[in-house]
Formats: sequence, structure tokens, C-alpha cells
Amino acid sequence: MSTVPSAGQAGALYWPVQARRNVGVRGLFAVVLAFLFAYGFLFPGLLTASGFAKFTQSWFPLALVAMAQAILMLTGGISLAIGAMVSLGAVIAATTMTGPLGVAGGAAAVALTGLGIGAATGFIVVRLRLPAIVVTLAGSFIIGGAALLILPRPGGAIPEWLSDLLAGNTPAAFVVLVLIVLLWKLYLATPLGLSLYAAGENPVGAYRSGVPVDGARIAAYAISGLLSTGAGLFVAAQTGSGDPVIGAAFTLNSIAAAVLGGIGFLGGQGTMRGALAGSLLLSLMISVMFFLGFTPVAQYVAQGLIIIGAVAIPQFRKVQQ
Amino acid sequence: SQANAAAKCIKGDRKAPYTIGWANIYSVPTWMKQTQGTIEAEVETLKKQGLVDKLVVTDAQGDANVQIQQIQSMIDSDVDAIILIAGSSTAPARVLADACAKGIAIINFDSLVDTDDVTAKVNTDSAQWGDQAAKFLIDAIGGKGKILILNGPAGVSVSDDRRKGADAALKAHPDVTVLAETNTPYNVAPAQEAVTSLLFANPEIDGILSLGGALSAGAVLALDKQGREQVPITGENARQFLELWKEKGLKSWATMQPNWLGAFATYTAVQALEGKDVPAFVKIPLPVIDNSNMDQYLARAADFPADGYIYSPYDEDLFKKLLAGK
Amino acid sequence: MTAWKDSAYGRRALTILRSRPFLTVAIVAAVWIAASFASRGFGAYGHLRYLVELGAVIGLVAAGQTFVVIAGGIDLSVAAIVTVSAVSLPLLSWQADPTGVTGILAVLVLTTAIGLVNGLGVALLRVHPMIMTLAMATFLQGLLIIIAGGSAVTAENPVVRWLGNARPAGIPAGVLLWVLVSVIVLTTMHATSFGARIFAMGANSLAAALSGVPVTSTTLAVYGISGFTSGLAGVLVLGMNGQGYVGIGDPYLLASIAAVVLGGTSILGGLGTYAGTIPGAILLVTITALITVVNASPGWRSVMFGSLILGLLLLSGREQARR
Amino acid sequence: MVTRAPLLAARGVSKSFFGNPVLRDVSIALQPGRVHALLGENGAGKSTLINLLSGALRPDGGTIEVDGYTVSRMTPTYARQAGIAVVQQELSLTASLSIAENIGLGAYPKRFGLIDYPELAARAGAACDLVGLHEPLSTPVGHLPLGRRQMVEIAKALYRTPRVLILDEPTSSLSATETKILTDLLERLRSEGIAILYISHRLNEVMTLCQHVTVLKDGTCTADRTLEGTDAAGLVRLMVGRDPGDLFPRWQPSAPPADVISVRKFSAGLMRDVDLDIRAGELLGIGGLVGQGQEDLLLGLYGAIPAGTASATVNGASGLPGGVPKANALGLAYVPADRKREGLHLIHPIIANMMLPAFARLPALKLRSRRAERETARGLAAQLAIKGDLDRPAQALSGGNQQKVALAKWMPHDPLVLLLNDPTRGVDVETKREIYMMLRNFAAAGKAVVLLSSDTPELVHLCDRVAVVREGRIVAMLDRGALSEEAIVSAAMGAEQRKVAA
Ligand SMILES: Nc1ncnc2c1ncn2[C@@H]1O[C@H](COP(=O)(O)OP(=O)(O)OP(=O)(O)O)[C@@H](O)[C@H]1O
Ligand SMILES: Nc1ncnc2c1ncn2[C@@H]1O[C@H](COP(=O)(O)OP(=O)(O)OP(=O)(O)O)[C@@H](O)[C@H]1O
Ligand SMILES: [Mg+2]
Ligand SMILES: [Mg+2]
Repeated sequence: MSTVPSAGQAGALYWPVQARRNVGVRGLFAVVLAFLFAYGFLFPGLLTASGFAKFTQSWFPLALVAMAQAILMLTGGISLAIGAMVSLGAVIAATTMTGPLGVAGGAAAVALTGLGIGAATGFIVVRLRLPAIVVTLAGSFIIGGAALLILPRPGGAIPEWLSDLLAGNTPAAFVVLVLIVLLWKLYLATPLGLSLYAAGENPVGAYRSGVPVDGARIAAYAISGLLSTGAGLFVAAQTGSGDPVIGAAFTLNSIAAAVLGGIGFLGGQGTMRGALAGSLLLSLMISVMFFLGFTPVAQYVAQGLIIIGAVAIPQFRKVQQ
Repeated sequence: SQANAAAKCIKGDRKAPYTIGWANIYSVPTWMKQTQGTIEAEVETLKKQGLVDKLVVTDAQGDANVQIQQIQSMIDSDVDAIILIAGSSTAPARVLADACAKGIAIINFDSLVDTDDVTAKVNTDSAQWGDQAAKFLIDAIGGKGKILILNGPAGVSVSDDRRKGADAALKAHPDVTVLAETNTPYNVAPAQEAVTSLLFANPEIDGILSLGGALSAGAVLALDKQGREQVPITGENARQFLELWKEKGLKSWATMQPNWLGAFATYTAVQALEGKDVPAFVKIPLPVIDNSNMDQYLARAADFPADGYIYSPYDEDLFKKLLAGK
Repeated sequence: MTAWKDSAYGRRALTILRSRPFLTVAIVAAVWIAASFASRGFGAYGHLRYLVELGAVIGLVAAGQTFVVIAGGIDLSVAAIVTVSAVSLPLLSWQADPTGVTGILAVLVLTTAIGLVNGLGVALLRVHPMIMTLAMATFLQGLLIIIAGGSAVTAENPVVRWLGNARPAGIPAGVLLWVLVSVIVLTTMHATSFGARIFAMGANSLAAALSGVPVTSTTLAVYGISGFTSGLAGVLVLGMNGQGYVGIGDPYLLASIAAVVLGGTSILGGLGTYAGTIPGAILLVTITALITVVNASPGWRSVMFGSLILGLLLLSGREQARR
Repeated sequence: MVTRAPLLAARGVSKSFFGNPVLRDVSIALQPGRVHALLGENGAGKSTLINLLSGALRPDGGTIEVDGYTVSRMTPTYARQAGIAVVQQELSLTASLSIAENIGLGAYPKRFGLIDYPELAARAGAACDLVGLHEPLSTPVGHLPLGRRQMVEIAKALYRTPRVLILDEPTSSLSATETKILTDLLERLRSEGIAILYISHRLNEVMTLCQHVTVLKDGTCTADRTLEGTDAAGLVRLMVGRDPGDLFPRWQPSAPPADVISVRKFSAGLMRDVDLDIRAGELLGIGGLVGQGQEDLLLGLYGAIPAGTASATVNGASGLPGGVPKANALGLAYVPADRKREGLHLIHPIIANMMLPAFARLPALKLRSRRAERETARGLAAQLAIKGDLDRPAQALSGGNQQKVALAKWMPHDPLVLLLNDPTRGVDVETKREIYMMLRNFAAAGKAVVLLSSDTPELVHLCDRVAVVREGRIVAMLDRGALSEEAIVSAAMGAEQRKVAA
């Protein structure tokens, strides 16, 4: 039997696999790039360090929640509690970091809360076989209520230096985002991480192949929780304080970003780079429309059109082929 | 040209005509739309005076994070003034500090931010609102009885401040029992639903302390639908409520968050840019609506949207007085 | 005992007793009874009647939502459509028609058209329903900026008023409307070929298409129905509150989805019935009312509400495994 | 040889689903160096038995043994560690992952906790070579046609270097060439001492490949014996308990031909500029290697994918049907190959599946008559011998019975042209015979049948003409006289095409 064709491949598998995954999102990348150019053209200050820093800071929390939503949707799940988790993360950060726990303790509290609530949600969805959309809808009330209990009205504080570090005039947020993306790639290179796709698209087949399907899905919920409360921590740092209802809009935006990025609802479809591009597009859209001088009515209409267009056009091209 | 800039954030290096940025948190509700109307009218006036050449409007769609991004864009595009209704009482503080450092006049009205890095804040006094409303109600029920309290949404400073403002008066009257409280958006439907259930659960109610928005109309409708006698109730200047007040002959008292705060904020911004001294906090006296002047308000009802708010009249003289007076 | 179970009659009775709609009804009854022990007024006839009336609004919105969900989609624009309906009615009312019927018809045509546009996006542009309807909700926000507060006149529409306030034979007119709609919906869903097509599309739209189901027109119809029932709900809620305003529809988005799922319809599509959504809607208003009368801080109330939904879901919301 | 402990065995296992016994006291022993056939009608319990052997399901009674020792709790993970690999039917793959990632799924080589991609590439590449899979390893499985996916599934099993290899109908979606590669491979693995359990409804494969057979009938074991001295007829006797007739009905010349469908320069999907006439009263076979565009030919005619033609007449109407409902109205019906994805509504009752084309055609708001539906469905179930309660979800049916449902639902509409995409895939011999009879009768009644099949004997013995498709074109049209397996295969492979073209 001939071994010629595949022997050559053996050397490099990882990068071709990665390259293949760009296929579905190239169109979106082009759109995002066009928006980026438009933004840079309309606002040349974007190319300065502080202009870039400020822009990435507005994008950062949306990028995190888009990732948080995407990882769930890859496993065939979804969360309507992302916004509440962001609020909770912000509130915990703002009430602990200037207290005896300090920044490290506060960050740990935020992370543990995210992981814990995420894992609990995952357990309920996966093990008790309840529909994720409604479990997380109920969860959003519980988590949102918890945020209100911790901080009944906006307040609390984040140490000034932390705010300046994360949301000052340096692109630290962008660096953190790059780190998070690298960690994600690392996770996806572990057997458990890659199982996400199989567990989402074909759970029965994955189980029969020896994949710990339930474990992979629960882990996804935990990571999603961590990313959400992490986004909350950043929002708290960016604003210097906590607000128990600050996250509300993130729930639907995270879904919009993920779907814009080509993540499917059935599990196993799409890529994280797509979700990130989707969130970037949503964020860019706001600034570009500002600089184009759109009125609020035009903003609403354009926003709807861009979202539909970005999803429909690639679909259309697929059908044409 | 004005070397001795007087107000905070003002550096005196900006010249008329100015570009005004109006950072709205959510432009769809009728109250906001009315406010926008007063701002646009004021801008027209100022344009004629050659003081303003452009109004830039953003709508954060209710998202405080988007509002931060939009304020950042206003800074980037170098507007001369930002007038602002904040989506969160804490979130915009840092971006406003940046704007202030750039010499942009910032006038924050209605929903305020906990920061001093603004040129001026313009608002009615929420605590006073709660206090006056509570005092009226306690008085109206004869210093004792069972009441309901209707609050705005939870986790929002304005509704919390109004509620806290009512505390002292309530404490001073131990015979006034608070049967239940609600937190709902400042809208008719949720208030009507909540009050209906509360009425069934607490059949004896002597008064309703309603702290803003269209909550009072909902409460009145709830009582009416159950065929119950109306009780004394406080409220705001929502047209629907005022019409119900007249129709049912309510024992009532209302105040308002006048929509012309927007026009006034615009005016103030230009004054500050022009080098005038502007107080850091302009406290708008609460206009009171009671049986004595209710008809005057209702007479103008047709000029306001059916689901809108009938605000008190205003003119430039009023603005001047407000800026000058303590 | 076993003989009874084995008889055809007994088998059918058992099926009903074990069905999800029945379970939801049982839960509603249990919550009502428990709540009236805790607070006498809660269980008063008048209160229950009011809750059913409130349930009618959710029920109407959820009627379209049930169709959409069974067909394998979801409609996130229902809240905006309810608002558009309530706010645009005065604008579309025709002064020359004293009955106000034309105004209502015009609104229903408008909201149905909005639904059809959703359907077009889903069926022809192949945009995922969640995105299509979310984008539609955004569009409608823009529309609302234009139309909200645009009319200084309150439309005194007698039919709307009647719907929101009248009680023929002691039953709120809104509830009567709901009963009527329920009968039509249940008949359409379970006794017509159109209903069968919807279930087929939701379970496997590819197989349905290959079996000759006209998927495009059925999708259009389903979203059109959702626009229609949301419009109807907007008219009802306008009557109940005497005044429409922007935001009047907001509570009905999540409520409609929750009612559908609590009623046992699978969020994945293909399985379910409006017969479960009906008690699901009543259950939801009941819980909301219950939380309202409990004296607690807003935070705790929110926690209690979520926990109750989660608990009820454990009782009634299990997804069957499927491949 | 038999004195050694079997590598894997089931001893007296039983299993029921919701109180319905599916397996009763079944034993089976897999010996090294032996290909063991597991036969039985659809729904006999074969898949269930291998699910027990591989730990995907837990037996209600009885034990599973590995190397003669009882395993207290068999799980997929334990099975893998014990060297047991299962080739499910195209089931365990993930479309968005690459070939290599699919092959290694659940058993990735690791380095510092991460997947060792170079190692994975080497090992997956070796497994692919064994089955003749030469696509780049980074290709997402979703981009592969069905037959190639099946090869990935097999490579996935080989990757685990099994001692016991279980294959559940591995050839049902494979072309003749791929089947040949597989049989050669299994022969080699057997000689290397691996124990193989082989499930297939294609008896000639079983005859050439297997040494031992276990036959299941209604969940009980009716035979466990060596294959030596048995012929195909004997096997069928073991399975159905009586003498088999001929598998294929006797061919008879069909009525004078009249075209029901004729297309010129037809293009759809992979198909390019095809001229084709389909005649009433004939069974037209479509053959060729898997994935050459045959399916697009059927789908294009059926209006399910966009298609273009220079000219077309379908049942007298000119032009292709502009959509499935129109095609149905013109008397066309299509039975897809992938019944789970395209043919059935698995979560819906059998009766709903059977009635769907009717629902699709009736006026939308016409009230249904449950009684009439039930009567029709009962008739269909009786006609096609579909066992089971009509109110149960279709997913509770075994694969073969599901296939019958997918076919049955068109019968009430009396279609003029039946477009069939591999209708006997995974169907047991008895059912196959019934289906063949039906198709023949159908043609005899003056209707047209287009039969796309990956089972070459089926094309040879059943069809009046066979069109062989390669690279989107019809490269040969073989008339009855010229039909033979060799002719079809060689046309499909591209050899000697000019000579056989009629
Ligand atoms: N999970 C399940 N739930 C209910 N019934 C089941 C389940 N799995 C299998 N069955 C039933 O068990 C019987 C045996 O099924 P099985 O799939 O083992 O048959 P098979 O011999 O593999 O048939 P085929 O040749 O069609 O593949 C069938 O009647 C099927 O309906
Ligand atoms: N949830 C379920 N309910 C009822 N039956 C089920 C269920 N899950 C699986 N089955 C049945 O289990 C059996 C084994 O499944 P499997 O995937 O091996 O398919 P199969 O019947 O062998 O079909 P094929 O041979 O075409 O692959 C099938 O008969 C299937 O119908
Ligand atoms: Mg099987
Ligand atoms: Mg099978």
C-alpha cells in the first residue's frame, strides 16, 4: 500500500489544521478589516498607542463574553446568564479589591465565583438534562439577584493603579486578550479541549470513542463562567467601580457576536477566531457609525442591516457554490 | 480667548461656534424623546446666536459600556462639550476624567455620575423628592395608616436615592406601616400588575408612595379595576397620571424631572465654554403639581405625547436665574 | 387496577395524566393552593381571574412563540412587536371609523408583515432565527424612535378599551380572546396538515423538505403568526393599561420563551404543544405575583424568582435524549 | 484453537429497552485470528449486542468477558484499554474536526498534557494508509463524501491497534473498490491474529470473509457455528428459518418504452451537461464510485437543489420541477440514502413519518382525520412488514425497518417516478427481497424507477439499464444485455469506457 501521500503530511499537521479553520470566516475577516480601515481613516488617532489602547479597551469585555458564549455554543449549549455573570464579577471585584482581600484575593474571588457558578450551571444542564436556555434564564435572575445583594446600588471601588494598568493609556488590555487567546489555543490543544467539538456535534459518537463528554461540557461551562466574571472584573477596572446591573446588555451581544462569527447553535460548528472577529465587528460598528455621523435612528437600522448582512452574505455565497 | 476660564474642565482654548455631543443612554423612551426635543430646540436657538454649529447625538441603547465607548469617540472627535445622561452612576467616571482633562465642557444631568471631573451637574434633588413625596402622603393619610411604596428599578442610584430620601419622614411616623415595596421599571404595566397583586394580598391600604415615572398611573388603574376606592397617592408629571388624577378626583401630589433639563444642560455647556462661571451643581427646584395648578398643566396636555410628560414651562430667563442663584 | 390500566380508555387517561401539559396544570394548581394558604387574598377569585388575564397577554405572545419554537426557530422580536403594536395603534387609527376596528386591523396587518419579514430572512437569506429576530428588534427600536410620542392624541379606541376592561359574564374580555385564540391555535397545531408540517420542520427540516413540505412558505407563515399574535397581545395590553408606551412589550420576550419551555415544548423544536404553554403562561404570572407579595429586598426577590423557575423546570422541563 | 480463551465474549447476556426484550440469553465468543460473522434480520439485536460488547450499553443480565475474565463494568474507556475497537456506522465522527483529529479522538497521543500533533499525524497517517485514505489529514471530515467518512471511521478503529475489531455494517456505504480494500485489509488483520466481528447484510461478503457465524433471531441466538460447508442459501435459512427464494425477482422485458423524464445538458451539483432519458416501466440503475455526483443527479431532477438544463420534459411538463412540492405534484418521489438525516423524523411517531408526504400535499388548513391516517399507516405497515407500534418514535426502529418507513411514506401517493438513493443500505435479505419485488412490480405497472445503488449486484440483477457516473458525467449506459459487475466497475474506474459504452 502506498504511503507516499500521507508520509509527507506527518511532519506538520497542526498548522494545516489551523489554516483550514479560517475557511469559514474569511469573509467576516474581510468585513472586519474593511471596518478597521474605515475607522483608522475616519479617526487617525487610532494608530497612536493611547488611541489603540482605548479602542481595545472598549472591545475587550465584549471579546471575553463572545468567547464565553462561543465555548458554550460549541458544546451545543447557550447561556442567557452571561450578562448577570459580568455584573456579579464586577460587583465582587469592586467590593473586595480595596478590602482586606486585596487585588490578588479579589481576583481569586472573582475567578472562583465564575468557575464555581459555571460548573454548577454545567452540572445542572448536562447531568440533569435540562434545556440550557431556560436553566441560564433562571440562573440570570439568581446571579443578578446575588449581584444586587452584594451591592444594592452602584458603588465600591477598584484600586486606582489597577484601573490605570488595565484601562489606562497603554494597550495592556490587548496584551491580556492575546494571552487569553493563547491560553484558549493551548486548551484546544489538550484532549479535553478538542473534545468540545465532538461533544457538541456528536455526543453519542464521542462517548463511544471514549471522550468524557459530560466532563468536556461541564468544563466548558466552568470556563465560560470564568471568562464572564473576568469580563466583569475588567469592566469594574475600566470604570473604577462596581455596578450591579452593568452587564445586562452583554447577554444578547455575546450571542450576536458569536453567531456573527460563524458559531452554530447545534454545537461543534464554528471557531473561536470567528467569534472574536464577530465581537470586534460589533464593537467597531459603534465607533465607525459615530464617526460617520449616523443619527440614532440610522444607527439602529444600520446595526440591524450589518448583522443580518454579515450572517446572510456568507450563507448566500455558500449556497451559490 | 477667555484666559481666565472659570468653570471646571474649561481651559478657555475653545472658540464658538461649538460642537455639542449629546451622550444619551437610550433614546427610544418617550421621556428621552421629549428631552431630545428640548435639546434640539435649544441648539437651534444657540445656532442662531452663532454659539453652536453642530449637535452630535449618540444612543448607547441602554448599555453603560457602549456609552463609555461613545464618550470616548466624542473625545476622539474633539467635541467641545458633552452633555450626558449616565447609564450608570459609576461607570463613566474614568472616561469623563479624560474628557475633562482635554478641556471639554461636561454637563451631566438627570442620571448623575459619582465623580467631580465634570463641569457641572444639573438635577433635581432625588432625596428631596422622596422626602417631599413622603411628607405629602403621610399628611394626606392623617399621619397613620398602611402604605405601599413603588420604587423604580433596583440597582439604580436615582431610584435608591429617592427611596432613601423618604426614610426620615417615614421613621418619624411610626404609625405609618409600609406593607410592601416593589421595584419595577418606571412604567405603567408592571406597576399595575404589582399593585393588583399587592392589593389582593393586603386588602387594607391607605396610601401609595409612588416614586416616579408612570408608576402612579399603574397603581390608580389597579385600584380602579378592582372597583376599589382611590387612596392618596404621589406621582410624577406623566400625562396619563395627570388625566387620571383629574378624572378620578384623586388626592394627589406630583413633582417632576423636567425634560428641559436637557435644554438647560446645553445652555450651561455653552455658558461654561464662553467662560462664564458655572456652579458645580445646579440644583433644580422641584416643580410641584397639586390641585391648585393641575388644571394649568392639563390645559397644555395636547402639546405633549399621550404617553409623555407634561413639563413645566421654561425660558432663557429661568436658565439665567438657575445659573446665577444658589 | 391493572385491568383498568390495560383498557383503551384507561391507557388514554394514563397518557393524559403523564403528559407534560397536565403536569404543568398540576404545578399551577399546587402553587395557587399553597400561596392562598400563605396569604388569603392571594387565592381570592378576583386575584386568580386577574392572573389569568395577565396570563392572557403572555399566552398570546407565547402562542406565536410556540409555533416558532416547534418549527425549530425562536422569535426574539416579540417584545418589540408588542411595543410597536401598542404604540402605533393610535397612529393607525382612522378618525372616520368610530368602532376602531380598522385601526386594530391595520396594526395586525403591520405586525404580521413584520413577522413575515422575519420569516423571509430566516427562510430565504438563511439567517439564523435568533440573529434575524434580534436584528429585527433592533430595526424596530429605530422605528419606535420615529413613531413613539409622535401623536399627541390618545386614541380612544372603543374595541381596545373593551378588550382591556370589559368582563362579559364576569370573564375578562382578554381571557375570552385568549380562549378563542387557544382554540384556533390548538386546532391548527394538532388537527391540520399545516400543524403537522410545522412539527416535521422542527424535528428535521431537511427531511421535511425532501418529503415535499413547502419549507419556505411554512416558515413565512410561522413567523407571520408570531407577528400576528404579538400584535394582538399589544392591542390587549394597550387596552389593559389605557396607554401604550415604549417598553410596554419588554417583559414578554423572556416570559414567552419561559412559558413555552415550562409548558414542555422542546426548545430544540419538533416536539411540544400549546396546551402546555397555556398553563406555562399562568404559572409564570403566578410566580411573579407570588414574588411581588413576598417582602424581601430586590436582590432576594430576584434570587427567589430564578430559583422557583429552576425548581419547576426540574419538575417539568427535562429534555428527552435525541440523536 | 478453540481451547484458548476468547479475546472477548458475552455469556448469556440479556437486554431490554423499556420492558421490551431485545436480547435474551445471547452468548458469543470472539477468537483471535478469526472473522466472526453476526447475522440477523433488521432489529434482531445485532447492534445492541455489539453495544454491550463495547461498553456503550450495560447488559441487564449475563456477563462480558475479556481474555476469559469477567469484566464487572464494561465502559467505552475500558473497552479501549482492553484493545477493543468498534466501527460504528458513520456515527462517531465530528464534521468540523480534521481527519486526523477524528481518528485520534478519545485516544490522542499526549505530550506535556497537550495533543502530540506530530505523533498523531504519524499514527493517523499510518491508519489511513491501511484503508487507502489519501486525503490530507487536515481535511475536515465534513468535506468528505459518505463513503470516505466510513473509511475514516475504519481508520479510527485501526488507529487504536485493536486486538478485537468489531465492524457494524462497514460496507453499506462503500463502493466496490473500497469494499475490496477493506476485505483485503481484514484478511490481513485476521492473519495477524486479531479477532474480528463482522456484521453485514451482504451475504457474499460474509461468505468470502468469515469463518464462523452467530445468527440472531428476535434477540435469541439461533446458530453459532463454523461457516464451512454453508452456502448463502444456508445462511439465509439460518436467519429466517425457512428456505429462501431467489433474492432477485426474475427479470422480464418491460413494456414498450416511453420517456417520462428526458433532460438535455443537465447540470446540478457535481453533474455536468448530462443527457438522460428515463422510461416508463423500466428500472434505471445509477452506478459508479461513491461521490461522483450520482446523488446530485437525483436531487436535481427532484428539484431539491438548483439545476439547469438546455431542455427538459418531466411527465409531459416541460422544464425541471422548481422545487420539491412541484416535483411531487408531477409524480416524482425521492427516498434519500441517509435515512436518519434526510429521510426520517426520528423523534416523531412512525405514523407521523408515514403520513408526512400527505400532510405536505393536502391543503394547509384541511382538518386531519386521525382515523383515516391510522388506517393508511396500518395498511402500509402490513404491506412492508414494518414491525412495532405505530405510535413509537421512529428512532426505536432498527435501521432496516427505518428504511422501510422511508420508502413506505410515498406509497399512498402512487408516484410515477421513484428516485431511490441506495434504498437497501443496511437492509436484511428478506426485506431486500421484498423491496426488490416492490420495485419490479412498480416498474411493471408502467412507472419508472431510478435506482442509485452502491451495491453492484443489485444493479446487475435488477435493472433494465444502468448509467455509470464518473466525475459528474454519465460515462456509460449499459443495456440489459451488457450488464455485468465487471462492466459496471470498469466503467466506473474509467477503464475501457469506450468499448462498453452502448
Ligand atoms: N435505545 C433503544 N431504545 C429502544 N429500543 C431499542 C433501543 N435500541 C434498540 N432498540 C430496539 O432493539 C431492537 C434491536 O435493535 P438492533 O439495532 O440491535 O437491531 P439490529 O440487529 O442491529 O438491526 P439492523 O440490522 O436493522 O441494524 C430493535 O427492535 C430496536 O427497536
Ligand atoms: N433513544 C432511542 N430510542 C429508541 N431506539 C433507539 C434509541 N437510540 C437508539 N435506538 C435504536 O438503537 C439501535 C442501534 O442503533 P445504531 O446506531 O446501531 O443503528 P442501527 O439500527 O444499527 O442502524 P444502522 O444499521 O443503519 O446503523 C437502533 O435500532 C436504533 O433505532
Ligand atoms: Mg444495527
Ligand atoms: Mg443496522
